[in-house]
Amino acid sequence: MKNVLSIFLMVFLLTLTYSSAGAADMINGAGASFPYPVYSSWAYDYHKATGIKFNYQSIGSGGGQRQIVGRTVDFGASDDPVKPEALKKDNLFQFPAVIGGVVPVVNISGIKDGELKLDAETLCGIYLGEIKKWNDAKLISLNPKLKLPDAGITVVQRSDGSGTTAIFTNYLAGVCTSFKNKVGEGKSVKWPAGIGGKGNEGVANYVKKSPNSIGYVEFAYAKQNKLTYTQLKNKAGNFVQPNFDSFGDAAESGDFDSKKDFYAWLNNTPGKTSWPIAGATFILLAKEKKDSNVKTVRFFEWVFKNGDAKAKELVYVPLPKSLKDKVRAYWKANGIQ
Amino acid sequence: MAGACPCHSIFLIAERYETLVIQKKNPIDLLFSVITAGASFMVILLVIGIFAILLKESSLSIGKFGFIKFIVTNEWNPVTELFGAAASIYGTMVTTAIALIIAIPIAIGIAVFVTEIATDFLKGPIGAAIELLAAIPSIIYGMWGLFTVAPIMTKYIEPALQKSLGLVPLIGMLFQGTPMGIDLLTASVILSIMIIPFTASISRDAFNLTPAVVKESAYAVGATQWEVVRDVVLPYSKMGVFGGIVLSLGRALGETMAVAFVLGNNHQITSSLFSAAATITVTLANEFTEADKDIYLSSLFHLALVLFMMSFIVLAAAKFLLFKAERKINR
Amino acid sequence: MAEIVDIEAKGLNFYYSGNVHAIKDVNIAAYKKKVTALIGPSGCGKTTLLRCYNRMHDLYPKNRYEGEVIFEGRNILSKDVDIISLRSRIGMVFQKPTPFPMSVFDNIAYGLRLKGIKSRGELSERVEKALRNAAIWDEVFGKLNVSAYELSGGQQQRLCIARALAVEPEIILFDEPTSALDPISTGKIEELIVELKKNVTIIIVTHNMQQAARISDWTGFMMLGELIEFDKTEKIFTAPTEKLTEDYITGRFG
Amino acid sequence: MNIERRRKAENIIALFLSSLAAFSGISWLVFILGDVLIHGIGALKLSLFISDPVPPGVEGGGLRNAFAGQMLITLFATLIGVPFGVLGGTFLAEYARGTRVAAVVSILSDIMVSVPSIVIGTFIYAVLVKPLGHFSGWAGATALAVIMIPVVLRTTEDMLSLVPWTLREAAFALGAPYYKVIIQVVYRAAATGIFTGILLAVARVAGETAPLLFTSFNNAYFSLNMNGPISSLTATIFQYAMGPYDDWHAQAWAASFVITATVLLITIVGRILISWRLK
Repeated sequence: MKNVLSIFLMVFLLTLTYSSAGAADMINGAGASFPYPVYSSWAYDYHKATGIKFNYQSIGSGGGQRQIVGRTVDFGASDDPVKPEALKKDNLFQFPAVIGGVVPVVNISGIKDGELKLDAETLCGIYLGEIKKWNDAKLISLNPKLKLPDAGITVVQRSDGSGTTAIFTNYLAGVCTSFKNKVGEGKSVKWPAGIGGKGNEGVANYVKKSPNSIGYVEFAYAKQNKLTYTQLKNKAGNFVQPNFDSFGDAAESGDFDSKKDFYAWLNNTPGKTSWPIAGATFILLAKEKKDSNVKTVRFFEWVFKNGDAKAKELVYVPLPKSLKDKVRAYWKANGIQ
Repeated sequence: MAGACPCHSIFLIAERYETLVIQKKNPIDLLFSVITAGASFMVILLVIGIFAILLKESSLSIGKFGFIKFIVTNEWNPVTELFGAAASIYGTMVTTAIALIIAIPIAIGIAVFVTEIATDFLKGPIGAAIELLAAIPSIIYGMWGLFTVAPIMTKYIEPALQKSLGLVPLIGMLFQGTPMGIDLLTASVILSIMIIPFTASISRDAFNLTPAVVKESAYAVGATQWEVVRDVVLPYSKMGVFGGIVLSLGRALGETMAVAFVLGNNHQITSSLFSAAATITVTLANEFTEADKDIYLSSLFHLALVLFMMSFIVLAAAKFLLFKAERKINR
Repeated sequence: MAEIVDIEAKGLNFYYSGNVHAIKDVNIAAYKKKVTALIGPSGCGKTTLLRCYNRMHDLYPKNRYEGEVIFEGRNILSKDVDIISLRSRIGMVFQKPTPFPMSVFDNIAYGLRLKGIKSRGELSERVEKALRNAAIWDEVFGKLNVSAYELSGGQQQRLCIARALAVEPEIILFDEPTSALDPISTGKIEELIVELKKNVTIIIVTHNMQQAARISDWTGFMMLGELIEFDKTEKIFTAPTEKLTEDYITGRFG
Repeated sequence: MNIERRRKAENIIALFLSSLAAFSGISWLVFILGDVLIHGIGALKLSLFISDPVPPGVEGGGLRNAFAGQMLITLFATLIGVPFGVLGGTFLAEYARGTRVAAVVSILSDIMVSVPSIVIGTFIYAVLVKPLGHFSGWAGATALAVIMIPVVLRTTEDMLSLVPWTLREAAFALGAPYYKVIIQVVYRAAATGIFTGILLAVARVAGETAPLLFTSFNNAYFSLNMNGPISSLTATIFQYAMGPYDDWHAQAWAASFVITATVLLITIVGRILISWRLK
């Protein structure tokens, strides 16, 4: 009995001493799943280059905001920009990190990438549960050449507090009053129909698995998972394909102001070829956590210098140079560089 | 058979107290008894602690929505910050109920087979298989459900159900909508497969307690094997089987991972088993780290409190009933 | 009155699973409406023999019979015998009371219901008759609907006898029916057995030699699986032929 | 005659149905294990154990972080939970045997065993994560320990109660104080049983996911820092299986295979110990 006890104790002490090592070179963050692919790729390269670990967990933008407000992480990430007043109240910094687009994805046999055309009205109808079948007259009139099946639409949306949902519902509520009245906008809303996946990953997974389904994900997820994306009609009245250029167009029109902590939306922008559902994704820092803020900012400084190629590879739009400079000035002004 | 037992134990206790009185004089013994007592009171502390902490954390939600009103309100809307647990509670109850409906007959069938029918040659492997099935982590069930069961449900079982039972009036409304495989029915099926081994192994233990001689005396009157099971073994062990069912019920109520993959996370109350839903556990797993507003998080704690109380009450009631039944038999 | 053989074992051998030879070449008859007692030291095979008569051993795997048990001209050990109906004609009462987990009434009615009797009137009539025959009616007629577990041990045992009687078997096997009871209950059961033999054939295994002497007409003495001696009870207890029997009767071992 | 035929038919049907149930039970097991085996073996590579995860889209990578984290969390959960469980069980079976207190604790433990594990996760989040300001391996280990304590406590109580009272009296008769009797005689007599109970409790918590989601959280890197978020196999399986990437799915299956094999192995060892002891 004594022997067993002493072995237990030794193991305990050993692991205790060992386990406190290695805490220093780790940055812990959590939040939006929208930029997860690009953050994790950047983190991978950053770790190779500097040896510093940037642990990012994709738990949804709501989670990112919650956890940074609760100070359980070093930084939070959110696609849903936090209003300056709220930032002040919770003592937070906010700056954009990268820009991307949200795309509807479908799983209908025989229909390929970019073939299906949707407009604000039909997308609204589907997500309100009013358009129930793929061969609905409205869908056929938009897509006279496609063979749409006589099958019910399985609507997939996000179950978690999500910036992607915030961007998507901000778009729908902006273009469609019945959606605004019935559902509203936010990181998580009360959906009238469908199944909910956890994170962009979950939605992508469910769409992949369910025939005749539709979902919305960050474009990188659609690309990496070979999901079938659709065209959308933008504010200028043109059908556009989601791609780097149409997202870039949307980004151009962004009104980012460092005095408002960069609070801005990129939905339904007027450009001729701009993709209508886009957004920047943001980083949130706790003002009093000086040491970890410096570490986080160092990471993004490195990213601004070295990460653009990787971002483009994953179909994210890197911040334009002018915006990068604004962010750098913001860091400097707040003494976190 | 009955009267002898309690007397004996009372005798034992009395005898032991005498030793205890002597032993208490030893200081190390006193210390050891205090340490062990402390360790066992940890359990009481935990129960009270969980209750108190959950109550404290959910006070914001209780204050805003009211404890009872929260339970009966069918609303889960983070945009308007209005929360009610009805949809989650409904999902929990429906999955649990269907899982039990599927699991109980199969589990009892297994227990009957293992105790009454199987030759020794089969008894071992089947008994072991049931034990192993009970040991598989629930996340494995969930994953298996998502990748293997859900597609089978979508392709074969749900369309077949829709074509047959879906046309029957009244029952038919359970099988409406597009079969997606990510729904109440699939979640319930996975849950039932998960609790079958539990119920089966407890029922088997209960069946084994039926004295052989009572079974023999039924055979001696000319009963068939099935009649012996139905009229003697089942009534004889009904308390044990009931205990097993309640344990499985508790397990099903609180199961998270097995259903999280295939339930589809939608806070809605629908009559169709082919629609996505949410249980309390799945809501917690999905939304807990993500709730942004205080009232949201507090409402999630409130949900956890409701679940804690549900399982506590179910198990405590079962314990009480079993205790009473035992006393009745001993008397 | 001429003695008529009711059931007879001929060259009976019995093996428990694993080839334990428990009954060795036993020839013994039980006479109609007589009490036949089987005595012998524990482990001698008397209970094993008793359980051959209603093929109780079939419940457990790998048990094996050899030889014959003749009942109404047929070998009941043969494969094509319907064990279920055989058991309803040869009843059994066990060492300990074995009431079923149901009411007093349902316990007695159980075997009748199995036989397909449904009418409430006929059931109560036959339950009452069985309870009267088992000399327990006076004690339980007000408690027919209470659980059988509420009765005392002695009452439970007589209830089990009544349960066996209810289906009107030709033979009742008793396996040490009083070994778990107090002397007063034992006395009642003994009286009852003597009373019962007016209607049925009884085979009783007992540990208690005085009991065998008091109630049986014929006695078989067994040892190590063999039937040492079988004769009229007076003969066995007064002038046994075998030395072994005499030693046992006079308490030199056992 | 007719009625007998019906009864026999009924008998055969009932027996057939129950055999069917039993074989369906077996076939589920074969189905699940087969599925995990087929999908898991294919993805089982050495790199799974020795390299860390890479971002989706990059080839290779493994789950070294999750294996290490899982072992660390389970180890500490055992180190915290077992002493409480064994000592608490000792109190119930020895010092408080037959008292009302023992009955209450015993019943509460039985209820605690069935408290949904996710509720325990929320509880630990409220007492260890929120106040300390970060997710941590300690929180995860504590959550698992809370699940273990009542399980170990009840098995210990049962196993100690099985030790005959006369054995203790024999020791008392030699003049030993009670604590010595417990430690030197009773524990020794019940050792196999208690050990088995601990094994089964470890097997149970090793497969837990729900209580880890909000306590030890997850970590994409290899970390042994119990004060920070730490990866676990089960949380990683949840993330990877719910994710859309094929190589994530493959790794989730491989991880499932490893965890199932481990848990079943522990369970089988435990069962063998029990039957060996009972012989």
